[in-house]
Amino acid sequence: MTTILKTENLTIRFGGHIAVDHINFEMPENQFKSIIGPNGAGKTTFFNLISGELKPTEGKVYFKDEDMIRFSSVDRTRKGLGRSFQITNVFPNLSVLENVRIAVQSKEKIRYQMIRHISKYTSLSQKAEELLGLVRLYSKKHVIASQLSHGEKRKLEIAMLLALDTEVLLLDEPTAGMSLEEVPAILEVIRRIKEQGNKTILLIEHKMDMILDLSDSIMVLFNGKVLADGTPIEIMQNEMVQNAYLGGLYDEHIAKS
Amino acid sequence: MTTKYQWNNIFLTIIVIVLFIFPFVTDSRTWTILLTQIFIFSILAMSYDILLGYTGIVSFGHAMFFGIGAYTTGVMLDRVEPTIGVFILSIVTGMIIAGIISFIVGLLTLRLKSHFYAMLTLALSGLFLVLTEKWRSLTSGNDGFTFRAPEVFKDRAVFYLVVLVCLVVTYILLRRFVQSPLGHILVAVRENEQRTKSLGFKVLHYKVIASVVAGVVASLAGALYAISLRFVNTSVLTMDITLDALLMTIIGGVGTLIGPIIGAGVIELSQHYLSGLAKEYPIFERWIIFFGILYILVVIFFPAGIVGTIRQAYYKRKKPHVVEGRSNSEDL
Amino acid sequence: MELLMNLTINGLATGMLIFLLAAGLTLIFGLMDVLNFAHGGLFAWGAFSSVWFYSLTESFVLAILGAILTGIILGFITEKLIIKPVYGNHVQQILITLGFMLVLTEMLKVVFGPNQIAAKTPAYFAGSWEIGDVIIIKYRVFIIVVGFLVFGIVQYILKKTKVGLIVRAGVMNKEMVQTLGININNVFLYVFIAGAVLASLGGALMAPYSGVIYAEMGMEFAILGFIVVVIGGMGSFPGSLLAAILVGLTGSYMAYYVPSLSLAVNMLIMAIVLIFRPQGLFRVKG
Amino acid sequence: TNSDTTEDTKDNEGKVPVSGTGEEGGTIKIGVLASLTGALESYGKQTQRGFDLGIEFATDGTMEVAGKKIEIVYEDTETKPEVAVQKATKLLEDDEVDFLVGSSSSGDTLAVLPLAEEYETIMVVEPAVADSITGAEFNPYIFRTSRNSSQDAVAGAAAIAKSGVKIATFAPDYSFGLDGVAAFKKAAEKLGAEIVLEEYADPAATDFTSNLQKVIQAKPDYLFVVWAGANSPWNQIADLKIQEKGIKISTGAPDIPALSTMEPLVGMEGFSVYYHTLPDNNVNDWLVEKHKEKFNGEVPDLFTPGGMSAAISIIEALKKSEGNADGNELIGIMEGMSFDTPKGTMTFREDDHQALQTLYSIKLEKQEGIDYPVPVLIRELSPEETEPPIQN
Amino acid sequence: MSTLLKVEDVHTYIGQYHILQGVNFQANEGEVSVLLGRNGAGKTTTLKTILGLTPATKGRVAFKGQEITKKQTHVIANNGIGYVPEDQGIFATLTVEENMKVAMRTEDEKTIGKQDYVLDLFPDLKIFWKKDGGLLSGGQKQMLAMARAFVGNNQLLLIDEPSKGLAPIVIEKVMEAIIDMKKHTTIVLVEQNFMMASRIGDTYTLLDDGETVQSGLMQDLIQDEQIKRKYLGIG
Ligand SMILES: Nc1ncnc2c1ncn2[C@@H]1O[C@H](COP(=O)(O)OP(=O)(O)OP(=O)(O)O)[C@@H](O)[C@H]1O
Ligand SMILES: Nc1ncnc2c1ncn2[C@@H]1O[C@H](COP(=O)(O)OP(=O)(O)OP(=O)(O)O)[C@@H](O)[C@H]1O
Ligand SMILES: [Mg+2]
Ligand SMILES: [Mg+2]
Repeated sequence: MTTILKTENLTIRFGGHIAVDHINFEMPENQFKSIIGPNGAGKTTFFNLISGELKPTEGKVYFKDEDMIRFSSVDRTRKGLGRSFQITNVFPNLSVLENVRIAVQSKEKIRYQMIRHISKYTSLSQKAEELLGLVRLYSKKHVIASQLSHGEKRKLEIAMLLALDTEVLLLDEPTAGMSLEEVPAILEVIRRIKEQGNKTILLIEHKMDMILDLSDSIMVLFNGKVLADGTPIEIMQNEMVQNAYLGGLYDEHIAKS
Repeated sequence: MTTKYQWNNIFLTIIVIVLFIFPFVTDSRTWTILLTQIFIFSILAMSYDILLGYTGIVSFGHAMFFGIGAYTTGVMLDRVEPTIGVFILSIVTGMIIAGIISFIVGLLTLRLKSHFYAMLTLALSGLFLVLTEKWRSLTSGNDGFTFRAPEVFKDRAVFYLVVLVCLVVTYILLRRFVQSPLGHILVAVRENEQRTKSLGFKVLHYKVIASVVAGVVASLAGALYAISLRFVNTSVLTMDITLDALLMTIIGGVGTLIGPIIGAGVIELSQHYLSGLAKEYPIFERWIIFFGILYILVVIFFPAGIVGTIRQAYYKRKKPHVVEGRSNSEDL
Repeated sequence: MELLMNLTINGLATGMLIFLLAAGLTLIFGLMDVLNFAHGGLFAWGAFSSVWFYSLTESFVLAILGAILTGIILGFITEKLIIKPVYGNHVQQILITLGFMLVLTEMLKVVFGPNQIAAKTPAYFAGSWEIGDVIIIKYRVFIIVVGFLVFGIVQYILKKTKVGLIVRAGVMNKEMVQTLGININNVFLYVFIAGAVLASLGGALMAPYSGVIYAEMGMEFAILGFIVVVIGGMGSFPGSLLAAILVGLTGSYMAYYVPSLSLAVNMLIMAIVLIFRPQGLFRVKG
Repeated sequence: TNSDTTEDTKDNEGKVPVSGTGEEGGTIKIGVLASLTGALESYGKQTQRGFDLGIEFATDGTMEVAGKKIEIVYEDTETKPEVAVQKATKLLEDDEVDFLVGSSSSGDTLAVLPLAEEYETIMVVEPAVADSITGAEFNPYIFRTSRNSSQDAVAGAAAIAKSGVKIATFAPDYSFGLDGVAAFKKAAEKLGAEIVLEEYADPAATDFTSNLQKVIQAKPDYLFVVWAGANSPWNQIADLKIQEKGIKISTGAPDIPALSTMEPLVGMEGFSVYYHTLPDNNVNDWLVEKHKEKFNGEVPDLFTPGGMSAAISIIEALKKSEGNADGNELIGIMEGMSFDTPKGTMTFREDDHQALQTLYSIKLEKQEGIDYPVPVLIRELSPEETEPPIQN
Repeated sequence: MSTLLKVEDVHTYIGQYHILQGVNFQANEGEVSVLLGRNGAGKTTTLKTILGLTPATKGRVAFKGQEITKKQTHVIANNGIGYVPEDQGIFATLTVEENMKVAMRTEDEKTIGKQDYVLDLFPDLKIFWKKDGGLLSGGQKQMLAMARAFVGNNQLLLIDEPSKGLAPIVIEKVMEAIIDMKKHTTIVLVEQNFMMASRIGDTYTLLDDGETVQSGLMQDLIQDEQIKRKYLGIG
């Protein structure tokens, strides 16, 4: 299996605080990996370093063996590193459909065309509508994004990421605030993408059920360092992980199974 | 959707036709000149709308590009010869210079955030004004100079028609521009710059493109303005011009393209009528007070600008819980 | 040496005066993020009302108090009628405050007539001291003192009370602040009035400095104020003070050593500062 | 005539023929452009009052000349060139005026000049001062009753310059100041004076002390100040004790509101374009008296006599042409024409149509019961003495 | 047990949209009342309506027996209601300390005591005391939002999805804290995490399409598989 994403000694310091601390990490192609860890462990920051939102103080990021450090976040997205955001981050005054369409535009490389009317690009809207169907937001396609409820915004966020159709998907708590009823639907979407087998997925989540269900492997971050990395079972049984992160949840999990 | 789109187009076409016939059925030069003036400022305000309404950039230095157009045309007609050829050449030259300068200015300033950007554009255009003032051999400084317009423009009606054609063409091109895929990305930049970046768009490129387009169009407006006066001085570079463009855009409705045209009409006409009233009724001697109150009333009754607010009302009535009338709408 | 002293003292005094002009804007524009183009109008009203009170009472103190009163009244009216409906919306702010600026300026002409008016310096501040070749203009010393005083008082209030925090929080998220039990509308009103008072105080102190006031003076000085607030780093009082002194001193030295650039000096400073420090000199911090 | 006149006639077919020729109409219309709002409002209003009085005076109150009624239309240029052109066109086209008069700002005036030529209509420029109006931008339909910058400069020089005198100048850094100083320098040097320093400042600056420092260091005998606009350096000149250092200040006396800011300069010698007590002639007596009567006791100010002179020049020209208002006809009549104004006799110089006129060498004095320094006559500077160079 | 908050047939419009169309529920003193419902059901809007942020056009909200329906938000809040919004509402350029300071009505001993209590609960906040709120991690922001509501000395807390974004171990702590706080504070909770809701909730109210469809004791709901499946998609 080839490694698609790799970090070497990846480190970032904010003042005295080391948020990500010499992380060496390898991601095999078309795998599904989850990242867990306590709040403030550095998960989101780790994503920010991979996607280029932040520049590391030290260390390297490789995507398909290419050094990514000199590339901006824009270039990295274009090369195939797509991400969703932990805080909902959409275009508030555009309709749901337009939000997704912008993302499709990027995927289709329709970036600088300034003569033809956008409605002539019918495939854009079609693709966007398809994706909205996938995340169960089709009925709201003409609603202004700022009027969506919190959970609906999360779905929109996912649709936008899927629209980019990048090889690597970085998902930062995609289901936070999503209703119990909806979570399975989104899981289904993620599962289907996984099953297509041509996407590498990195997922940050705190919902253990979901992680155990989907992940090929799990990495645990703690204070910016890798505390453990392994299969779901290994991780669940790791005592350090239990103490630092899971707490009573582990007992519950045992009880359930 | 389509039918409404068509209705709008038919409506606009009728208005344009009426405006084209206008000089043939009336001989009021006042009206010809006033309308010409409105058309010219409409072009300027539309160019400003590309910045403010579509890309979300408040610039306090837009007069710079207007001035570049005005001076290029003025100087060339004065120094070379007042012919149509030179006139066209001067417009093109002005646009190229404005394009280059707006490109450089854009690169220099557009990395800055909101207020800081706005003030930096103010600074640069201020410096440009000083430069113009000091380059007296070319510009005659603050006094300015008069020049001859091409012979055909002596007939104001001909010039009126030329400006109207420019307005219509600019409007069509700019509408195309904002409704293109690129136009939609500009709106995305306005709405959420950081998110646009993470979708793989180079935000600075788009801002610079918007700034160049706006600069080039503003220079066209400046060139026409200079011809309409056959005179140019440093007033074309002052903050007042930028503020006029800003006000017209806001009054009409930002991000509507047609709004700035309405805004230009409202400002010029109300100015015309109010100052006219001043001669007849003593209470209107301080007509500027009423003019100021007009702005205040527009904000209260048309919070999204005239066109913007009407559009919102239209959407509310027609399609509840659907996209509210707003900027990049495909409907006009 | 004397020359340098002269240039420095005068530059410093001018800087302080500019700081006094900008102080109100630092609150209204820097802290509350309101693009108030009518600020110059408040400033001009301060100047005119102080001159009017002075001609009436012959007392400089009463003139200043009169200007402050004008600032309170105008600040109240402006916030309630003009600013309140447009918080958070820059586009509407620009339009409505520009409209109000026209009204304020024209009303000045209605009330005080269209002509420029001479502003007198009170006898005890008139004239200057000469120490060797160093000329110290008395009124400028007074301005420097008042400048530091105003800086100290405002800085004390912002540091020692939560007002500054509440305003910044309110600008970010008005609803959230309300749910914390704070009447943010009143806080904004009071801060705006404070800004208006500082504006009219600035106007009142400006009048004897230049010796002449006129209705159109507002816009000119408001732009200078905006420059200072922005290059100081929005909303930072120390930043505004520093920026104002920078503008004052540079203006003074440039006018002497590079006079051909003096037309451009303010814009030049702003361009240089912003190109090299895109956030202004100071970033607002706790 | 050129093609566009034919064009005009065609446009007006079916209507009353262009009254520009003035043959059929029983009225003569005069359009006056002035800044009636904005920063130059007080200048505009002075012109307006003066012009009204001037017509009244010149027609002996009949408001008629050569059997034709005089009608005046005022338009506000708002000190914006484009509005000036708009209004001028309205006057020429819709009101079909026979004369244009104006305007308060040089910019507005320059923008309107080509229209006068296009419509072959006489334009009497008042009170704009830019040299280029009767210089580089001159056209034959332009006549100017106001003095130009050069005349000011010559008068200024005449008041103080003589051989061996060292002069420093101080002026705002834009056309008005630069032209003013250039003209002054020429005139002063001709009189044998030496210009030791030329200082220019940002007219909107808050602080002028740096510039004034330089003046102090140059140790001139005189500091000649060319200034316009509300923001003024007088206070700071006094604060720096320039006069106490033996440097005499000289400048043009402004209008009364601005004079009130010149208290610190009492004792200064300079020149004046007009102050109501300076000229000694019947026309001025009439003006002062009428003005007081009409405007509850106010006296005419700096540009009031200018407005009046413009009016008189038009009526005089019409009298000579027997009511013919045709522009081309009038050029010949007005060139070299002399007429009596509140400032004495003026003459339109044939070469550039600039009215040669009297200016006044004055001294500022404090006078009982007047709350501003009063310009007191030292001597009249005759039209010949203040004659500016021909620049067109 | 006395009723602290009562919401009766509340209707709310946002713009021209009729969002709440008859919400009924009550919160008893010393209890945790949970609002449940799918995305877009109107849970958040209900909390906002109680606070007067989106005022009710019809119906009645009473707090401590007093009608507060038409009162201004800050007045309602000062009656003793605290709020943890779903988007956390952190003041991004204010430090953690300043965020807390803005929330404190008084800086007396009692409040300081409360502050110490929450800082013990969320030690992260202590570590990043001088850091800008906007730079915190998602979970840390959630902690700060809750801490802010706690120090306000409120009788009633409206908490919108507190478990969102928190690590399991922290969720446990929050649950403990909420149970602990029940002694002196009444809580209205919006929660999607049914495990949490069912553990700490005393009563529940189920919203759908802006309407109350069911309410009762939490125990009963845990048993009622049909309802759970129909409205919550679990069971
Ligand atoms: N730009 C920044 N400046 C300073 N500190 C930062 C910045 N971004 C993150 N941090 C700090 O780095 C640490 C890691 O943050 P990060 O957002 O990566 O956590 P996380 O693992 O995603 O947590 P959560 O699960 O709560 O989202 C936190 O303590 C946070 O306060
Ligand atoms: N500003 C608004 N304008 C128009 N509609 C809105 C607005 N805010 C919310 N809505 C709509 O009101 C409905 C209820 O929203 P609310 O936020 O109360 O849902 P919720 O139950 O909290 O959902 P979630 O669990 O996703 O947070 C949603 O359908 C939403 O689209
Ligand atoms: Mg995170
Ligand atoms: Mg919600």
